[in-house]
Amino acid sequence: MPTLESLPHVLPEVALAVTAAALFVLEALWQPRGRARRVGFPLLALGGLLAALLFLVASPSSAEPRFFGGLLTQDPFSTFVRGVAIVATALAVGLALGSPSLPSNRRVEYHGLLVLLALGMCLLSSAGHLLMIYVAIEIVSLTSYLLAGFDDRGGRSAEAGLKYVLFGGVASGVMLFGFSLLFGLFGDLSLSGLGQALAHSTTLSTGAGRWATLLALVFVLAGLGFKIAAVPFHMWCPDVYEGAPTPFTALLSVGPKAAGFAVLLRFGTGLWPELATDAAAATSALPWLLLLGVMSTVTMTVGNLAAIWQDNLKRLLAYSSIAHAGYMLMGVVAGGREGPGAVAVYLAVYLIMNIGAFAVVSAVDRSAHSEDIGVYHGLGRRAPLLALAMAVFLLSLTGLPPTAGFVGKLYLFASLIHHGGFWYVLLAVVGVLNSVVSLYFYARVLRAMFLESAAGEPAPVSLANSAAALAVVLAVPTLALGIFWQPLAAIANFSGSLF
Amino acid sequence: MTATIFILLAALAVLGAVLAVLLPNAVHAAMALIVMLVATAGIYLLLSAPFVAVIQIAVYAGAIMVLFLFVIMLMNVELRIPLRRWTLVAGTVAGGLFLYQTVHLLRGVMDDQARSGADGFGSAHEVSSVLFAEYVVPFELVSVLLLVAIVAAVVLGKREAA
Amino acid sequence: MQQHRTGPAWGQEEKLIPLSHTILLSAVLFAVGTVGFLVRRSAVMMLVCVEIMLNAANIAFIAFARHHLSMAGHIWVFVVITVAAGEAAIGLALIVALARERGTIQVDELRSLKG
Amino acid sequence: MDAVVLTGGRLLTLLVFMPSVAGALCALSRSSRAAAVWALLGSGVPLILGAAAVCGFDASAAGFQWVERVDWIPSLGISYHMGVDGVSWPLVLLTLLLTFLSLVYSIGRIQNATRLYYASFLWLETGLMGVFCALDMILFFVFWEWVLIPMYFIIGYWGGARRIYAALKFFLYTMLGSAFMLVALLVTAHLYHQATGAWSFDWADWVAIRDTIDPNLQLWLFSAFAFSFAIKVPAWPFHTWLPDAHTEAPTAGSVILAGVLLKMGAYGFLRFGLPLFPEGAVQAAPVMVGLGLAGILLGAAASYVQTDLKKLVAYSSVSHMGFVVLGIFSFTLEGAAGATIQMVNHGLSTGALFLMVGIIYERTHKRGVTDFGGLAKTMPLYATVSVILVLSSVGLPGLNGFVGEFLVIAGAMKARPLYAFVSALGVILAAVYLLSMVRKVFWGEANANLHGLSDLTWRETAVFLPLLLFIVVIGVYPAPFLEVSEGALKAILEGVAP
Repeated sequence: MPTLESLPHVLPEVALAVTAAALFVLEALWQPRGRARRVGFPLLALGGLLAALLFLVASPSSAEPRFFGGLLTQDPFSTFVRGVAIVATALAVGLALGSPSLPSNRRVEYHGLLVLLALGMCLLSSAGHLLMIYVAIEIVSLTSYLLAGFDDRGGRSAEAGLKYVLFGGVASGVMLFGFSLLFGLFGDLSLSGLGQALAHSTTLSTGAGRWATLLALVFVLAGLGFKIAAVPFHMWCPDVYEGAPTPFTALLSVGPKAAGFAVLLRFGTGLWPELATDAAAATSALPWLLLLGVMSTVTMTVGNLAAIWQDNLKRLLAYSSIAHAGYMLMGVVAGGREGPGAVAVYLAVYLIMNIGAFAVVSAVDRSAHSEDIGVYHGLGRRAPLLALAMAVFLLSLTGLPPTAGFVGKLYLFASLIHHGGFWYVLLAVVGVLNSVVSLYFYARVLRAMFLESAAGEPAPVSLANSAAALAVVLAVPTLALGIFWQPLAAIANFSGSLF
Repeated sequence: MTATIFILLAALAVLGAVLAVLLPNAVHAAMALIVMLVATAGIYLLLSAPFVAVIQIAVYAGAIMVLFLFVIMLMNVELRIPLRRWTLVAGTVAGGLFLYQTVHLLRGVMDDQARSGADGFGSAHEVSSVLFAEYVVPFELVSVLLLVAIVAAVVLGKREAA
Repeated sequence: MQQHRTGPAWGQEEKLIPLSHTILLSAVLFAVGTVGFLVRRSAVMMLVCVEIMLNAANIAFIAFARHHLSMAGHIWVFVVITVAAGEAAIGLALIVALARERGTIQVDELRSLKG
Repeated sequence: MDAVVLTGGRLLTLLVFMPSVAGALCALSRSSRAAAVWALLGSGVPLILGAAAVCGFDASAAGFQWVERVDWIPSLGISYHMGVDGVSWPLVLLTLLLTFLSLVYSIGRIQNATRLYYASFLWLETGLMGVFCALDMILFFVFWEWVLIPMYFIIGYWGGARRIYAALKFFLYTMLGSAFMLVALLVTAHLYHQATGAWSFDWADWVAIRDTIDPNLQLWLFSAFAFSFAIKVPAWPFHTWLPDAHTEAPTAGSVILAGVLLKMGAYGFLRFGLPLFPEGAVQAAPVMVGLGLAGILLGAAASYVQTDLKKLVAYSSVSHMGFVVLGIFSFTLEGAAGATIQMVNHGLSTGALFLMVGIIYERTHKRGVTDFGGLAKTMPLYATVSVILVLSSVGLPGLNGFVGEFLVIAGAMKARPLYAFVSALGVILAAVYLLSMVRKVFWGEANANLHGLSDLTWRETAVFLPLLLFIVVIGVYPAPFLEVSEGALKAILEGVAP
């Protein structure tokens, strides 16, 4: 679809861009003080996000999914992931209200950057062209680098930002090289064009051509793996999560990961369209699936094993988020309709439970000024509601019923098993075994909160802040969706299709 | 003739890159990088990409490298930091293998057959007609990137030391 | 030899550069940049090495653009240069902020986060 | 009055979820006294309802009774499907009784977080009852995992010195088991989808397609389920979590753990292992019998060398549950009936034995076998009750233990006489270690600093009375208890009987 006719389909993105621009311009020209500043700007950001969400829900359906001459592809999956990105950003805005980790004179920039990040994630999840993928990844990355280094109370945050830039720069450099090779090999940049070239060219699917394509894909995978924090491109993750301001860490662990998964899935189905319909038929995609399968196995295992040794809750959750990337990769490997559907369900669940867990960390941090597991001792007595919410999130992250996390894992494993075949079932077994390992470190937090008592006189944990409120609110759907998960089934049904 | 120029420029670029990696003094290394960037611009000219070559000189060699030099000199911190020697050895070996593999693979796939260019291929006119027709969306989005960079400069640059 | 007309006058009517030459150059630069990133310990120099990697990819794009006669490669390089500028700006700004607080930009010494 | 009619056909839902609601009220109540009232109501009312429904249970019917079925996730064929048959109904009653008695026993004995203690037991009860009533595989799995969380806290918070370690070990072991079960469950669902083109997680639907599953695959699936169940039973060599968990858990926790939790595994074999994958079960039977026999002998041997009373009783559980496994995998009606009644017996007598150990530990803060002596003189009532319980556990004719073990051995004899011989050895070993324990604790020289111990209080006696009653009644007149499960067991054995 040409440019002008495409515009109605990107109204959410337009709304986000306008909101960000409004935030920056208002701050520069008007510089309001007091309440207008404290409340007005976050409200403006939330309003913009809400508008984007409404536009997204009401977006006109179109028979032709490709917009701007193939730069953007919109399918149910991308629509869903865009929704996840926008909601996650809105939650991060809420989490930031009154957070001490953000400098008070830079709040407006923070919100503007968040909205731009949401824009980047939306574009990334619907990018259907290598150049769009690159630009969108860079928008997401650049805003993330800056937001990771936003906290000005000592060097932890700036250090996190710098490490993020360095790792991110190299990852995107490698990916770029991979893109250049793809461009050279295929002479085309749109994913559909690549798919057609791959299907029809014999030089590319045999002999050296096949290996050259695979080499390029490995390079590309470095960049995408970096975005979803998959092993071996995960090294930045614990440091950045720990150093970045917690409200942003919460978003970082969900939003860019969701967009990364969207683009990973789209990349696969773009190159091998049969992956979207009948994954078993896509024999030429086997090396790609093998790569992803190995990546999934290694990612969840490394993430879970490393998390066992962490004493800092943010680092623990960082490794746990690496492990969850591994779980979600299982859905990517499964392919078909079930795979993306399962990934979508898991993303929805992960959005709620992981942001919830970070909200608890943020709430505790506000009074205890620490993320060490030691300050969680006796939390069950000091702040029962908060501890209960955290327990729900942790059990959900483990994948125990009756929480939403169980449903998410159920869909992922089921998608693999439904695909059939020994290796797929084996991957599912690795996945469930990893859930058992993960129980070990999640239970450590449970134990700290409920079974240990606090040493000395710990600071009382206040519930009267946005983070605690958000945590308690998010615990409700985590439980409710675990018991009644028809909405999740609807998500799986809706977003299973990619084109 | 073109081939000779290309080989000269390529040698210059590789030399600049290697020096940028190896020179202990950061200022010298940055200078070496500028040599590499200019040589690359020359190669762009040879590859019928005059517009990109100009951008390369103006933005890369001009703006970005000035920024680097500015920071290096402004901070005035000791930058003679030794290299990780064993990594250098291992990296060179791995890099060599990688090179061999990549080139070997690509040679098997791509023909060296040169094609004649269309009229004005790579000129500013041609670039702009494609840029503002087909790729106008990425072009607009690139401005978002620059906006973020500007905000970064303001937020981080004007930060009062704790 | 086929005739072709390219922008610069002095590039005209010459033999075209074989694709394999440019790809070799690109791969060499990419390897040098990657190795450099691994061996350098100063954050500024690591950023410099990232710039080398980006340039390597750019050369490949321009060469392939010539090969396929597709302007997309040029557009891409245009975008990459802008991205490089933004990345360098943010990276250098973070380095300055950090150097003000710590007085070091040596990555080995950035240890407040257990790495 | 028919309890089922009284509850409008929702008897099982009420039985399962009433404790949970009461548990929430406990947790929210203002004083521990109010919480105790809620706890007694929350476990007592279902018990009364259950007892009232006993007459309404049709023992002659083979199918499920009081079935409730509501769509849950229709797109995947998952439903809220509950029902009991002759195998699960006794276990439901056992759960109701033991939870109620545990709570009665606990009142006034717990000082820390009392309200949550009651609540945990009530929530645990919901999970346990759900496991026995669920007829949908996902529903079953949810209840199965549900049990872990309250039990983790019961052991981990109110337990002994090494409680945190024991709680985590219990949690990890059982979750490891259920992990494999989950995969097998999904594979079976996939096979069902392949066979019929529709999704269903209903137990009955899966039974209907069991013949379409390749025997080799059946063995794998059965093994995955069996792994999970064997950990829960626990069959040797998967039992290592049990001594730790039992020893560290608070008294009432041990009672439920031994009395009900272990039955989940054995019940799993009967309800799921055998009917869903009969061919797999037949192939795996020699191994399972071997594990059962190993459990009987090694559990007894381990009991013999224990110096800690609680550990002794814990290891005796391994031995007794070995009989259950043996009975089930003899694939004879006698064996299965023996296993079923042995499950109930073990719940009654071992649960009661844990109470006895708890009572003496509370009074003396000791529980070594050699710490006591002459208790028969100082605490006559306590000694009498204990000896009856021990004799029941040993399998003295006239008490309940005999019925179960005799039937299991008879079944084993039918299957292969060697099995019967080895298991009979276990009965003798049980007599050796239990009676030598009785001799050391209740007779002999009285320990000097044990004078002035108070005997059982009236409340403690009241807790034991119903247990003793059943121990004697089942021992003397077992027929009605056997008849209840006969029809259901016949149906279960249909696919595996030689």
